[in-house]
Amino acid sequence: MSEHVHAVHPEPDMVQLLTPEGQRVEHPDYKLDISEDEIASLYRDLVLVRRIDTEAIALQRQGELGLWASLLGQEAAQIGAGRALKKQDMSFPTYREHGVAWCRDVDPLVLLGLYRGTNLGGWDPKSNNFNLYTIVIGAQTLHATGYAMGVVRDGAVGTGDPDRDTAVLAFFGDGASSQGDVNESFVWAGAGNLPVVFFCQNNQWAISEPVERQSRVPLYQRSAGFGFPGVRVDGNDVLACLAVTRKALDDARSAQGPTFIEAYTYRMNPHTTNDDPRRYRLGSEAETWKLKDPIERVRAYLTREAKIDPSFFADVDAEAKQLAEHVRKGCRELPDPTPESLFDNVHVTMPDELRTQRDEFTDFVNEVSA
Amino acid sequence: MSEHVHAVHPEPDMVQLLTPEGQRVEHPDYKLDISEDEIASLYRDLVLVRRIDTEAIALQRQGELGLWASLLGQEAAQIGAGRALKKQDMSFPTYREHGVAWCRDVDPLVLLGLYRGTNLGGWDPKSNNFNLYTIVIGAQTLHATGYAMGVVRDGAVGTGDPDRDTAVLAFFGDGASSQGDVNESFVWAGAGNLPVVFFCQNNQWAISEPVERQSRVPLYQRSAGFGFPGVRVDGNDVLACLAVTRKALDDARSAQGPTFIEAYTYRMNPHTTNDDPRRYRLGSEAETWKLKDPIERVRAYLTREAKIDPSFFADVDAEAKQLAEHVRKGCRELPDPTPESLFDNVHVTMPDELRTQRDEFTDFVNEVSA
Amino acid sequence: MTASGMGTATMAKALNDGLRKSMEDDPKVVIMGEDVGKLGGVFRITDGLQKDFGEDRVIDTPLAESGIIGTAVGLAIRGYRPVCEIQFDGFVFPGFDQIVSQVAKFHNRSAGLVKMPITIRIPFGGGIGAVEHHSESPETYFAHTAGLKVVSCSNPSDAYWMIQQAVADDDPVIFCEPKRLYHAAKAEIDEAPTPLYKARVVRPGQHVTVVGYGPTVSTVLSAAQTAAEDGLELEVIDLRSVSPLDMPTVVESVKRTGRLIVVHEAPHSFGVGAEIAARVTEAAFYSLEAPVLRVTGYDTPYPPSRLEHEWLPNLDRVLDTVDKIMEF
Amino acid sequence: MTASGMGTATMAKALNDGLRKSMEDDPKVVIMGEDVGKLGGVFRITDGLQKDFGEDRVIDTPLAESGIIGTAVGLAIRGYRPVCEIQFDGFVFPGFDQIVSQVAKFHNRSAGLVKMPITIRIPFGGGIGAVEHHSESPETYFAHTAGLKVVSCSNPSDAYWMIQQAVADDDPVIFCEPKRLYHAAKAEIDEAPTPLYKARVVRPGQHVTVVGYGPTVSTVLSAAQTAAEDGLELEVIDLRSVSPLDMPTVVESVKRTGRLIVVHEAPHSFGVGAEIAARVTEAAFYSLEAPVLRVTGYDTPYPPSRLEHEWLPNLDRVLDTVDKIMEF
Ligand SMILES: Cc1ncc(C[n+]2csc(CCOP(=O)(O)OP(=O)(O)O)c2C)c(N)n1
Ligand SMILES: Cc1ncc(C[n+]2csc(CCOP(=O)(O)OP(=O)(O)O)c2C)c(N)n1
Ligand SMILES: [Mg+2]
Ligand SMILES: [Mg+2]
Repeated sequence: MSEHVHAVHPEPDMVQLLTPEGQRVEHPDYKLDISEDEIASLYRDLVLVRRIDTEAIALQRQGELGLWASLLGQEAAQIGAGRALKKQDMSFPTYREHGVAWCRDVDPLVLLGLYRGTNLGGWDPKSNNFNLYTIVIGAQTLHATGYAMGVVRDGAVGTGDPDRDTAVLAFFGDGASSQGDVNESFVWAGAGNLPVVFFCQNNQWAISEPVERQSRVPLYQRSAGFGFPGVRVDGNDVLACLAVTRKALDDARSAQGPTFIEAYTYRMNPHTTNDDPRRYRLGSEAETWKLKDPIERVRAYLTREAKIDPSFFADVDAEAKQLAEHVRKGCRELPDPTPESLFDNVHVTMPDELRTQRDEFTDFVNEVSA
Repeated sequence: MSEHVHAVHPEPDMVQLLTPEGQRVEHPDYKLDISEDEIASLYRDLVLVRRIDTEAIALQRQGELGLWASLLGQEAAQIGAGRALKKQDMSFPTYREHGVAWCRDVDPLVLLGLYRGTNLGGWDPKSNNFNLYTIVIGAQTLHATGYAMGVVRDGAVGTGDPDRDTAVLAFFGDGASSQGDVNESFVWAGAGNLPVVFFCQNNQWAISEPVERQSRVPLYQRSAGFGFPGVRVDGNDVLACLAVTRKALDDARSAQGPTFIEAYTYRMNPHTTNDDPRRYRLGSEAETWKLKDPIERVRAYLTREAKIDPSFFADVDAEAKQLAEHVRKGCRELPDPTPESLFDNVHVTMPDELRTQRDEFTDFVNEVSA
Repeated sequence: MTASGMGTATMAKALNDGLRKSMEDDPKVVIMGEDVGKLGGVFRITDGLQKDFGEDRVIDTPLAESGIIGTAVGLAIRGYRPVCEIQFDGFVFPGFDQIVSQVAKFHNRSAGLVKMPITIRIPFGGGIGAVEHHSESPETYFAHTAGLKVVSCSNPSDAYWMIQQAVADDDPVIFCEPKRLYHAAKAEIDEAPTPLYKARVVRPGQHVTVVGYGPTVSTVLSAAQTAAEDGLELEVIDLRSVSPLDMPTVVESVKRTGRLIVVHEAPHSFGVGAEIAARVTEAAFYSLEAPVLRVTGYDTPYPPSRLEHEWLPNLDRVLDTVDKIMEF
Repeated sequence: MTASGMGTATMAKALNDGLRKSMEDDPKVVIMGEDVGKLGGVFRITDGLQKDFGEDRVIDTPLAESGIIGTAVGLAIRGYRPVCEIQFDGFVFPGFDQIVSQVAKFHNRSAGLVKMPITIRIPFGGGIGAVEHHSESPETYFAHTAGLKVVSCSNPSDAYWMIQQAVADDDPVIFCEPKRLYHAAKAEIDEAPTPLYKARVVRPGQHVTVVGYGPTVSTVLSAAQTAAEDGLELEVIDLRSVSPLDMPTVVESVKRTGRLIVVHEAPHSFGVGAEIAARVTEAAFYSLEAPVLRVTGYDTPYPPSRLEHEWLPNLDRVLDTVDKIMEF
């Protein structure tokens, strides 16, 4: 039936370069030439971002944060994708990409304001080419696509200059794949052959809804009908995520157009610290995914295959401790916003009527506190 | 590259059962067993709806209509799809499906109110299972999908009862394929395996924008990534449109899920009577499409192959004349709405504050006219 | 065992019981939204309903608000009575087009031949220490949209009855639920409902009329208590319905007190307070001793939670405005 | 040869010239929307701009409004200054979420580190005999949204200057264009602009202040002419900016006349008139001889075109309201 595109494809293998047991395996399309030091450095990233996450959860329990969205289980997807970025590339996270922030050299403390309630993000997307966290599901995929339109207009794709050619990396989740905005971003990216890579972390759940509520076919298949390739990668395999994202970003920079990447992974923790997964999923599910832990397999590889000096792991753990201390201490010291700041930055130039509101507010506050 | 779904497919043939020259051809997947009388009856439909369209355009020129969206060139797509519907099936048109309305036994005069400005549609979608025209691009595809959810909940699919099993047919255009709503309706339909068929008339243009602005790959490929099949049909071939839509609706009724149909056709007239296509497309384009005229090929078949009695064509033309007269006369006689009716049907139960507005308005109107 | 049966309930439980009652009363009622099934919604308002009424009537939808509202329109055309849950106020906007151009207009466009008995539940308002987009007050957008009715409950008993009345209404209703009161103190459930679109005088007084709805009613009531200690009697009106507005109740009160303050969380400008001020001034021009004053959110985005209590109308701000209005 | 150069122009030509000027002045200005390229937009406002500035700066987008606004946000983050055309007022709603949750808030969320110099052009209002969704007046939704500025031009000269000022503004501006005046009579283009957010007294008078903006200004002016024949001098104010509101200009006038009427096409309730009424009553309470009255669209969906002239604020309705307000 030549004119039929069949919906039900045989489930293909995911791209995998490191097995859960820590064996390196080859993949015809994704050669990754990487040194053992580099792998060790990825291990360090994975451990440190998990530690940041652990501390943030603890801080939420202690009331220092109002909320936290844990990345537990998704470290490899985020570090693999994040480490594939070049300095000039731009990234658009959701609210969960703490690992990508780490790869962009964003101090973890910068991420805490939003969750502590001291600001609404408040960092400069340009300073580390890492956009503000976006909570409205899917909205950022259009921002990434528009940014990519700007990149093209700046002549920053396909020049062959490795420091000039620029790609954009947009993050979103399996649930987000149902939003109109996300699909519209596919329309724009496909029709415009834009230098944007869509990185979907399919962590199997959108709060309480399993991915089957969103689609009966694998998500990576979504993009073909919009005119660009889709690939599924083992989201718990940092090497595969690095290799696949690197290739997609290279394609984007060299004007080959967009790629859709589905990182197949699992949300090991509740959706956020507010959530109670016992209402909708079995603990046994997490147990089976534990066997695919993104960190264990790298550690196993480094120990067994690379025969790395055990002191390395001790050093990383020590560094993690310091980082944890930095997060704990820094969080408590985050400055509270002043009441007057309520009226700052609503506009670039404040209208008189808002200035009046602010002045009345300030008088009132002083009055009350007086 | 097993895990890649390739974006660029070789352009497949469209399903075609009647060539532009009027030759019937076979297709492995779409057998159409149809009598010559039935084909003659389709010819009649095609001629009559084209005549309705011609009259409406004339009425707009004469100022009797404020606007008209012509179906010229798309008759076969609409009649083929419309005649595939069973009485119990529901249909959701855009603003251009006058041919489908005809198949649903909707008096053409009913369609004119919206374009004359005497009402906002104002017909009962249930009386002919033909929804109100929808002008907001794509919105109706979600309505169709929700209606299909209702059909499932009513147990009206997959029972095997030919008079009970119900399908839903949603119409939209090539431009509409970019709207979030349309893609969200694909998400719902795919994830829910709903009894809805998406019939996209790709008439090559969204006002001044060629379909390439919306997608670099054929539109029928869009649905596979949402979990259901897509098929491209010769939209100027009424037999093919009938066969393909019939199969898709059968699948829907028998709980086989949704189908996406791309009817490949051409908008021969301006977008609406307000439009000036000379600004954005060459007349020669329409000339080449003229050779694929949906009516000519059927007439050629009936004359050459079916050796139908010439008097048949004369009768159809006579009927067309009568219909034209009915439209001309009926249009001028459409009742103007009364000022008081401004406040009718805003709510099922009118709030007091609106009643007050209406009463003040009525007093004022009487005052002024007094 | 429903709330009315059990005497007292929290607002969350009252809403849950009310929805259960609506589903029992009318088999065409379906609940749809994100996480409304097994989870029972992030606020547990639909807790247990999917278990008892099945997945066909309590539907976990894909993650897309336009899809939720748009498919609800189709279900309504088919003869269903959908109750859509929007997870948080800030996420109603992707569904805004379907609400204002389809839900609000369909009955009118069909010359009254199609009804849109859709209820859109929105947990709204602030004060829960949430991140951005989780504390918005979008009611004014809907109140300004012809064809929609907009109501808000301020206590468990109204929650129990109003949700049932909204679902039973053949017109589309935007049902705004003050999320920070969901799990506040239990309260008695009245034996019988008040008409849905009627305001209620919740505390009589002769000096100043103060109007609130949803989350601000409790704030206004405590202000009234404090003011009373200084011998100022505030007449507190719970609007209950934002659109239509029960002006007779408000105007009657203002004609006695001569002074009116409107309190809401939505931004000040072009808000509900403005409409009430304009109408009252027109209807009671010669009775007003002072202009209508408003205590509202400021004309800024909802602030980070550490500042929300300064931003929100609070006891001090209401009392301060009472002083102001008495100076006229 | 731009409008200011040629002395007089229609509003359509003035907007076209203004946009051309903006694109010449700033290479970061890009125009995006449906059919804005070869067609020049359905109203020809961008006529010839793609030919002269290329497809990279005048972009025919896919057919999706959320996509248009959302990609504009991304372009702004990259340092561009997008001008988005919404084809008709009724079609801004699919883009509503990106406008209120992203465009309006981004500068604030980034603590002032990112600017959103986006102009969203909306041909708005009725009176052109169009089908449904083509005659809406959505300005109030945006005026109620903190972070947005909302302006409307009523004549070619303002159109020419205001569009340039809006595009040059580093804040997002919703630019409402009274479509039925696009091709009305040519008018002189002033040599210099008025500040964008200032109202203008377009006709002095001492008896009643009448405020309009966009399409209603001309209606109000002809009412003033008629009223003058009966010896009633209306002071007519063209608001120009709906948000922020230039209250000093309005209040100063009302303090002299003691009477105010606000005229707009948007539905009556929770509209712009309500906010102006509330503010003026607060600022000029003791000067008011009568309550602020409103002449507006009714609280119904926009009607079929055969009834639009009854529905819209027209000469008779304004004069009738002038009589009413004089009776106080
Ligand atoms: C437009 C919108 N609707 C609803 C929500 C509430 N919400 C927050 S996260 C979430 C689930 C997202 O799931 P997914 O996209 O898979 O990302 P994940 O949280 O699993 O990383 C929902 C429904 C939201 N933030 N935005
Ligand atoms: C949401 C929305 N945006 C814009 C428009 C204006 N508009 C009317 S028809 C049209 C083009 C539609 O093209 P297509 O979907 O291909 O249908 P066709 O008119 O070609 O049949 C546009 C942009 C609209 N009606 N609705
Ligand atoms: Mg997920
Ligand atoms: Mg088309």
